[in-house]
Amino acid sequence: MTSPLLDKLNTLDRRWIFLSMALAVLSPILLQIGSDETPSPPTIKLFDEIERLPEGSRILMAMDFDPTSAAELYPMALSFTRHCCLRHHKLYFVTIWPTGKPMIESTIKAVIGADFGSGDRPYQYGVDYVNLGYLAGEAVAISQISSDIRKARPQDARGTSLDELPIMSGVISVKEMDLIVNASAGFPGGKEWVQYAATPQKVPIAVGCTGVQSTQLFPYYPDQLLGLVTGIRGAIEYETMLAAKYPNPYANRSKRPAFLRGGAQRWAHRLMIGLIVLGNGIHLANRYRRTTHP
Amino acid sequence: MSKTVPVLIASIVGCLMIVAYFSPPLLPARQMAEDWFTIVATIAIFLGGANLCLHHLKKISDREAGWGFSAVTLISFAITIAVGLLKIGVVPESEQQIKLAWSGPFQQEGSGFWWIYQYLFSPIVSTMFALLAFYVASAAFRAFRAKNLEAILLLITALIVLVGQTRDREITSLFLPPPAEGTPPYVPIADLTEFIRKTFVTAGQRAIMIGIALGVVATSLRILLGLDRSYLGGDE
Amino acid sequence: MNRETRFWTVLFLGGCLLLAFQSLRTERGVGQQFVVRVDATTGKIIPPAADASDNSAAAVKTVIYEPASKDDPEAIWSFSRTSGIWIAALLTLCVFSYLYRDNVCYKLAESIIVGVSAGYWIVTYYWEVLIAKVLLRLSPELARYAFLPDTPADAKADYLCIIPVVLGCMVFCRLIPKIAWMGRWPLAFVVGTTAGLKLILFLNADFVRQIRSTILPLVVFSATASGGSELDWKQSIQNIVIVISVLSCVTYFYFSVEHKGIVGRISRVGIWVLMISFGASFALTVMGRITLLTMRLQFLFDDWLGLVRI
Amino acid sequence: MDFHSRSAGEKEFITMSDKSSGKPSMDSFSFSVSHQWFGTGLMRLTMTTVGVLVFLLALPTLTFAEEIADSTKPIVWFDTGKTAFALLTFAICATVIICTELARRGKPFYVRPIAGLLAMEEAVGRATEMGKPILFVPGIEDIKEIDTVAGLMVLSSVAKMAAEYDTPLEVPTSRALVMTAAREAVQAAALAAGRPDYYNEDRIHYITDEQFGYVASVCGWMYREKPAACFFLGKFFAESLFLAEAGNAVGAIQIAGTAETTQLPFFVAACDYTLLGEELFAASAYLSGEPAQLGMLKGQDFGKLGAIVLVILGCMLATWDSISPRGKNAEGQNLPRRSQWITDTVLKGG
Repeated sequence: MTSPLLDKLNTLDRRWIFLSMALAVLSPILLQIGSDETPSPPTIKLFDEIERLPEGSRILMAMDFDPTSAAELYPMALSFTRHCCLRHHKLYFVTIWPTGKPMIESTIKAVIGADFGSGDRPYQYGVDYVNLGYLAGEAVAISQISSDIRKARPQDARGTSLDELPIMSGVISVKEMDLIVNASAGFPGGKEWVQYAATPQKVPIAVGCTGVQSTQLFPYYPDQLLGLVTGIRGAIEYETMLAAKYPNPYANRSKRPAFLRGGAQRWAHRLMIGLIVLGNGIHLANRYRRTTHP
Repeated sequence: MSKTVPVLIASIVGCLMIVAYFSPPLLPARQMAEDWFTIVATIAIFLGGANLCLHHLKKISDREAGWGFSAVTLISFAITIAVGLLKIGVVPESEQQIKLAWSGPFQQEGSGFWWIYQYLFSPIVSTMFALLAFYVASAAFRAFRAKNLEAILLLITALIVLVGQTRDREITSLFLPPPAEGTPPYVPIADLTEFIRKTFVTAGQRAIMIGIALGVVATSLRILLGLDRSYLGGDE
Repeated sequence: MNRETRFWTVLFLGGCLLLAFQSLRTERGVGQQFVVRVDATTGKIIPPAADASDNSAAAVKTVIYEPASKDDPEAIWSFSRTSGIWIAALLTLCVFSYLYRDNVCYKLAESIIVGVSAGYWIVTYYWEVLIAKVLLRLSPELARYAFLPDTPADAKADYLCIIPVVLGCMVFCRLIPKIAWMGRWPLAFVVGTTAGLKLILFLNADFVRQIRSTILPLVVFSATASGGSELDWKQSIQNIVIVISVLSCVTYFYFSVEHKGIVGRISRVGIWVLMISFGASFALTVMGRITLLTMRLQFLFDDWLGLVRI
Repeated sequence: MDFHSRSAGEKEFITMSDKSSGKPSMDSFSFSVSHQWFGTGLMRLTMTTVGVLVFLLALPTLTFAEEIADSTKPIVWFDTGKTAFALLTFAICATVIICTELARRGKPFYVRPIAGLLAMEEAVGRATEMGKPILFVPGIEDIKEIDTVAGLMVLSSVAKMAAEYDTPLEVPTSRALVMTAAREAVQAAALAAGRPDYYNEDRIHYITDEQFGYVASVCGWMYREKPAACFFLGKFFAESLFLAEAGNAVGAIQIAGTAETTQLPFFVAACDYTLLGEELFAASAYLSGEPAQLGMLKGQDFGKLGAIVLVILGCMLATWDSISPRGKNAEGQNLPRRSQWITDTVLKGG
């Protein structure tokens, strides 16, 4: 049996595979093809909790990630913050990663600055949200703010004393929070928030984490973790729910960074499946050729 | 003698680390050892830097093929060190620091060292990392072929998990009878992926980890008993 | 000129044309970056008009720049950041060119990254270990005076850390043939502590914990709403599969028993389990790798070229 | 994708009595014990214990004199909470040491062949035939990781083979201390092979601490020099697939081994032979061919046997608990589960 196609495939240059991968990832980005996700129970639980909490509830937003893990976690941070603002909760931003400071700032700029800074009920700094900045000391810092925030950090990120901020009146420690939402990229992160703050102080906590970290956090769900949003897939799930509930403007592509990355994911996965099937087709054809024409 | 002393050092500090774990007054010694290691490794990195310079200087002086690239390496090395150690572009961040020329974090945004990290170091490194997406594809194409039972298992699980990872998993529910009104369709492959992850992946990793722990024990004992001294070189 | 050269020349020229068009004709430009001036000590934005008139020397000394959007009235164009984006984008393309084959562009990126990263780690270790750990402990006064003004005034010197410093310096003994043998002491110290620390660590975390979490009931009952209990077959099957898989994999790792007969059959199941777990782990990692590539391409097409309009 | 189960058929006995006559394939790996340090293992153990005791007395008085003087409470020298774990540690270490001692006294032990190790000599031989260099990567972590130490131990065996064939061996390292140790190992191996001039310091060099900076350089080198054999033994992270694919592109025989479970799938997919986890640690003992070191493998197996017994026993008790749960005691509290005897007593951990 002679088949020029099979011969060609047998000696296929791997650069063609590279090219197909580049196209599979690039075209969805350029054509802005996104992908939705069917929400999974751990993500739905967090969404429902933020919906359920009465307006003006206190939510601690712990942003423990850096630019390298921003691919997965920044879209998550955006949707969490957006959802809280839509429900008009009070937000307390904090990070235990030194690299987390710019992440908080850009989240605030992108969400509160762009969508909630004006209008009939604008979000005001010090009244509706506060940026507590970076807390040094890793896990120790968590246990410190769970007993007394002012001891860990007497001032906010802008250097204003916490006592001067209306949002801080009546807030002594993490105990006064109604929910902790954490975007965590590793150590210290979700696990430490559960161990040192949420479980001892009995505050519900939900974590958004990277795909790699999820295996570490899964054992805590659902007993110690209210919700768990995993990797880029979890971010897409959350955006999907947000878009379904608040289609204007959150069904808009420009507000859905994870959705846009989802398209690339989907096509790349399809390509991988195709490649494995093709590889085995070649293999079987070769075997057939060998048995029929030894 | 040249070899007995190092082996003795290794045995003694090693055993001390083990004993310290069980003895509260000695427990800080374990912490200290980690700390000391960082300091030793830091001083050693200067040896590494010197070696890097010599290696490339030799290439340049021998006019080996591609010596120009060695020159690029040396220049970028020298510039990074100079910018970083002299804290070029770093400004003090508080009133009390203003008097000090060396104050301010060395990685401060806007400083020279930050620029090097942000626009030279980080793009190259993360692009190298991104190349892995291509290699994953080519490795899958080449290696996942049904040559024997083991390879078939490898490839089938990979396929199942790949389908289960994105929303395309929903095609598997097309073969099932339509769900009752109002309930989400049952997706068998999503459950299967989760099952594989919870059972086989966990079990495989656990068994490997149990084995590794015993391997580490034996390797450590080889060092502590002085049976294997290859890392210490030969006797002169 | 052969076909390949012609192809790449056309591609290169096309790229240049695209860049020229994008930077001249579009409003956004290519890779343009803007910043605002901020006083580092107070955190207040300094408007661009103010710098000529009322800035004292001390205030100018503490100016830092923060990224801003083009529309910001206080924003000024930043040469260093704009050039940075261009260099980063070109280096990204250089690295991607390795996929085609090894070439001058890749070699250039490779030489730069080797030099820069070696320098980067030396600088990082210098500030974070030699200054912040060693110098701070040996002489807190000097550290406070010269580098770290935030050092508390009552910090005490801790001379014990002279030992690792001496050990570290002994690494250099290798360069002198006569005392080269002394260069092995730091190695012996490091390897010895490693052996001791890891022996306990692995036995505790990997051996004990993993066995403990494998101890599972093979039959699981769950409480029903009516107060009785019923067989939870899903969980039971899961537990049985885990236990059998772990046992067969551990058998596979047996060194001193020939893999035939019953042991051979069990270890064969073990290798199947390992293969399934490898296949699944491989596929589970794909998502993370694709995300990284997506990020890189978004950097090129969004941050640099501004082609994607979100 | 070759996997070692393939060669399980071609088994081979390595016994201590065999050692003297020398099985041909193992003989080339054998590494004679040139120096008997302190005589027997028991002697070593005694000496070490004495050393530790001296150290134990001297160190606390020096380092923690202040804390000890300050505290009014009596000093607790042993943390009783860790007793179970201490006994377990002692039992495992003792088993390994006893097996070592038995092996040294000439008790024969069977060791199953590991395909990846048998292929090492073949790989070195092929590189010699083709006149191309060999690449050895001892991982990207520092020497404080035991994986790196295991990798360096294998390096000394590979270097010895390479020195015998006089084939250049390139060892780029990502840490300065690893470079120093690798130089020691290769120099010693060259000496042991009777070719001290084989050792060339320039071939073992430091590149950079940065993971992908190191990979960029090694892959560039591979593309240009086209090594015929690549060894990746040590601790690897995301770069594993990068290295293995680069080696594959230049058509090298690749033997990999790591204890990093997340990276094993990539090595299995892209390399010719993979040492899975524990096999990496067994490799140097195996390659050394020393009776004492081979005896250790037997000791490790007893550990695994213990693990299997504990799991089976624990699961049986847990199942019993599940089928007929224990009642309450006089105070109305639930009685502890039966399986707790295993999980909280034997396997209490530290």
